[in-house]
Amino acid sequence: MIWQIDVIILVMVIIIAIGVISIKNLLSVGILFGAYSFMMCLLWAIMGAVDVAFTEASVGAGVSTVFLIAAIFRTSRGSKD
Amino acid sequence: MDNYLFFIVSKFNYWGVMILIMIGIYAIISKQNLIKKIIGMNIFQTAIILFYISIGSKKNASIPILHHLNEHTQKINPDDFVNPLPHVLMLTAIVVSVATLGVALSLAIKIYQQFGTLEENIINNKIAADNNRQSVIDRL
Amino acid sequence: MSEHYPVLIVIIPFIFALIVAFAGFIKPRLCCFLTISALILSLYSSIILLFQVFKTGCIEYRLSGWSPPWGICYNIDYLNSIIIVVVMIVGLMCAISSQKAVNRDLDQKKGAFYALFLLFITGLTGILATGDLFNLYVLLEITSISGYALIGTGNNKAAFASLKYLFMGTIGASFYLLGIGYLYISTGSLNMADIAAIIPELQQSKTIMFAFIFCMTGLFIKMGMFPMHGWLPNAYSDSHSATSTLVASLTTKVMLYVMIRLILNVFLPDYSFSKLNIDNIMVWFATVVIICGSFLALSQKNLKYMLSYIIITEVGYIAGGFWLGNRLGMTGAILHILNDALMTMCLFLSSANFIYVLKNDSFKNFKDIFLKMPFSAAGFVIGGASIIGVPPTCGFFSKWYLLSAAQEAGHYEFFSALIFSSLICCILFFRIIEQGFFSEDDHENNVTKFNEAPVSMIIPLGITVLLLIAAGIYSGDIITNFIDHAIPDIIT
Amino acid sequence: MKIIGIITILLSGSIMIYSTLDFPEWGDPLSPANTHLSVYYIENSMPDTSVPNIVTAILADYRSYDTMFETTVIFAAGLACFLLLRNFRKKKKEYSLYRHIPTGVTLKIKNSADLADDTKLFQRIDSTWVPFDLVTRTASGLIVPFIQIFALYVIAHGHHSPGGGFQGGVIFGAAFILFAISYSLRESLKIISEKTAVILSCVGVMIYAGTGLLCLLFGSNFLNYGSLAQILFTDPVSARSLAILFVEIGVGLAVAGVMIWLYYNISSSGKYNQGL
Amino acid sequence: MDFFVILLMLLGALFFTGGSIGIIRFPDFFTRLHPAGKLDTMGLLFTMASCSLYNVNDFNLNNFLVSLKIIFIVAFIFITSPTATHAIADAGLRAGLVPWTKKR
Repeated sequence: MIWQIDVIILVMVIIIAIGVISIKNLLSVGILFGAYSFMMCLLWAIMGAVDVAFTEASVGAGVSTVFLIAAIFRTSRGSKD
Repeated sequence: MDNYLFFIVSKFNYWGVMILIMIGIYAIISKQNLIKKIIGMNIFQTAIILFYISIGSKKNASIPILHHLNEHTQKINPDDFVNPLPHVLMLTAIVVSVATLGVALSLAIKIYQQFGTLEENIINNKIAADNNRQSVIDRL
Repeated sequence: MSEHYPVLIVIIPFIFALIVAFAGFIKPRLCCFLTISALILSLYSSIILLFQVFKTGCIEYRLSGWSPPWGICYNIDYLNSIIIVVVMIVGLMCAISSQKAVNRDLDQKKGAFYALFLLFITGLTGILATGDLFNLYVLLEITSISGYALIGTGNNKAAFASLKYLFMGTIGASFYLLGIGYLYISTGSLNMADIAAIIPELQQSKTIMFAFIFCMTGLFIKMGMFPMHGWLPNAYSDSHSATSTLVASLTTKVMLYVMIRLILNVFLPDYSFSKLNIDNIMVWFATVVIICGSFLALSQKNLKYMLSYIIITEVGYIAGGFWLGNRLGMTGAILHILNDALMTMCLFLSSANFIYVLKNDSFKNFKDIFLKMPFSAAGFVIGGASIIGVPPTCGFFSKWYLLSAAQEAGHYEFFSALIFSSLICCILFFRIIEQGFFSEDDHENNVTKFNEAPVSMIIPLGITVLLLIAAGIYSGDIITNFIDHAIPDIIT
Repeated sequence: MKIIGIITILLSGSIMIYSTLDFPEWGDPLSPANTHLSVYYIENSMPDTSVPNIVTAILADYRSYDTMFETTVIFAAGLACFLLLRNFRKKKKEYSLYRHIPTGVTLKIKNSADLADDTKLFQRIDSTWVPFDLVTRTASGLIVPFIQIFALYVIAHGHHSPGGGFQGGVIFGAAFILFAISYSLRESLKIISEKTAVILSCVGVMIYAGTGLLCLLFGSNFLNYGSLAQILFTDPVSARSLAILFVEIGVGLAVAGVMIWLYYNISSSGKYNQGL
Repeated sequence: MDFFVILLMLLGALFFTGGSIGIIRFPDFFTRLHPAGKLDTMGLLFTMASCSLYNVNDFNLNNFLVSLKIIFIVAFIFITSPTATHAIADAGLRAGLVPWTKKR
């Protein structure tokens, strides 16, 4: 647990989160949300929660991104805000 | 100066959690697109998971896996291992969040099949127009 | 085997849900039969549990054999054993009543529908029985997810209503989880009894106060208190009538139970009432809820919308009565949870019958309803009388307790709000009854035929009406044998 | 709406940041959360269950009841998705599409009732844009078996390293999802049909619940694995370890089945004719 | 030993940096895929090699197995990363992106 790395990644997570909710192309949102999940997973791995990080890496960055992209593919790709 | 640094180091993780929660709630309240709202909901849930993991962390501790061979004989010092209980709880919470995501996405697809759009204000307008037509029919 | 009943009430519907989901793909005709038999079995075990509690007092069941602060335990006591019985009765009646409508509308997805139905009951029973805060969250999510799916199968607006419910429900559940996190960070425990033992030492702590605030915010969103009620009316009235009966009569009541549970057994009444000093604010808040809910109900044109707003006022009754803080008020609140589940079920069952025959629930269609569907209309009238508070039915007794508690505590605003909303309910129901009895035109050229709903939908309604009256007559027994023991002695 | 959102989050955000001031500092080993319950778990999980990974020990033994319902949550999500989206009505198409594999030319054939779906040269497809890429197919065909083996390793090795039933199940499901993306939904439905996925998930949850019921039959409390020592012919501690493995396999099956099922439903919006 | 570890790590970092600069500086979609696909794979190879070398610093069976797993990761990256790049480029071509030429 090194708090400097933790701060850097936490700031990156927040920046990515703001990006996720402000981008208009939903497909990019899906990909960026995968990146968000992966950053979150790194943060947890730093804090020693290896099981949770593993789960988030397989669920958040893997399967739920696929679901999100599948749903965007079946609906519409643009967003107004 | 050192005092302030100490204060910030001891709290910044929780502040990050609160900022993420606020981002999630902001997305749910003020974004019109339903997929955006779903993502905001997910950010909210992951922020709470981060909160729990921050509770369980310890300085100078290793991951909560014991060594199989030599640990039978010697005494285990609890301070050497990260608190495992929040990890267990948050495994469950991650599962819940992915389940909620699946249900929300399938509802969004169903809404798109019925209304042809995912923008909330347009859907509200369509529903209002439908209700108006219904009440006109009722009056006749 | 007799010591395993506390877990059987949860496990029987759960196992049967798996079997039903399995059977839905192989032999869909069996689904309904399996569901009803599962509910009968668990109703039987819950009644046995009720008698065990009556004889021996509280029962603690240790799941996976670990002692409470480390493992998960179930606590069956005077408060929840009786609510479990009511939940099982409501589930059974809804299952019997729903089979025709489900056969008609959801032919090939019957297995999934009934499996989610049983999982919903499983979650509710687990919430009622559990003694562990995090276990409560998991079961809450099971209830919510199956509830979203059940509500989503309705008319074409149902999916949108369900998605709104999902957003609000997830925010509520996450706030509850955040509250538990605050409790965990300051006490280090998740077991209700363990936390209750630690909290008196930490009364000055800000963290505990915020834990209380976040838990209550989450639960208020989940139970549809007035400013956060936006999801409730659409979700209940757009959904399929087979599911709205179940979801509407149970969700809010169980959330109210969780609130009562947290205050009585986790934060302790001493902390919640005298330390935080928010009971006056909460009673005023409940008063506002009741009045606004009544006015909103008055402005609706559809039966199910009107009933949904009545549910919001009932939430105000129970929350306000509980926050009065005296013994009479708590008795009235807990009794009203039981009665309101039955009353709401009665009204929604009869509205389901109307919708099954009329295909619409606008007030315009209720002409000559007493000639067309005499039994359903009679059930509706008795349910309405119970909501208003007419003596032989059970609604009267709980309302009486609430009124005398308000008078004793000196909260005359709450007192007058109760009277006022009863009057509004009178207007609401007599408007429909008038529409049904005295329709001015078209008597000659439009001969109304007897067109009643099927027998399988009438019988549950009849049983519910009988239960309403029985609960009214035996309310004294319920109070002396169960509710009196449930309220701690320090509250006078 | 934006202004309301900003006002709400500023108000509640300041309240929330104010609420953190009373917290014990981050990473403090002496905070109540780190000294009350967790000490017991760290010290006793090895003698009680002989599982070195403390998280697995708590997840599948001390709080196994939570985990059972966690599996149920994901199962309920699968059921919910099916109930909401599945569309059994099949649209009558008057033509069907075939692709000549060596050249990539798409043929549109009317009255194709007596043609086989797949031959060596021709392949049935659902719409004209379904891509065909030899490189992707070969590479994913090479990777998928390794992913599956890794998933089994994660499930079986959950006692000693991070991992367990849930992660393994997700990876197993993800392997199939990769297959379904790189080939097509039609070909993945040939390998695991909808019915198989559902039965897989039902059986998985049933294994978990059945283990608990077996404990009831042997006279102890629900999910108390110690009593299974009578049929596993070991001492109670090893019986717990074995039963945890058994339960993890159930979770893995259930999660893998549900993931595949969810993917089928979401990617084809319930019609099962064409995937991503 | 330490010298090699540091050298390999620096080499990997160099490749990663080059890849990142390339993604920013190149003009269009297909040319950006080139640094993203190639240099990341190469950088990963060097960093992973240095990790596995560092891990076998005190040699025993357990550490050797861990190093072997790291080598396996590199092998799988070598299969998947070019495939992914190929699939993305293919999708871009199908979607109708026109490659950049100097004249315009």
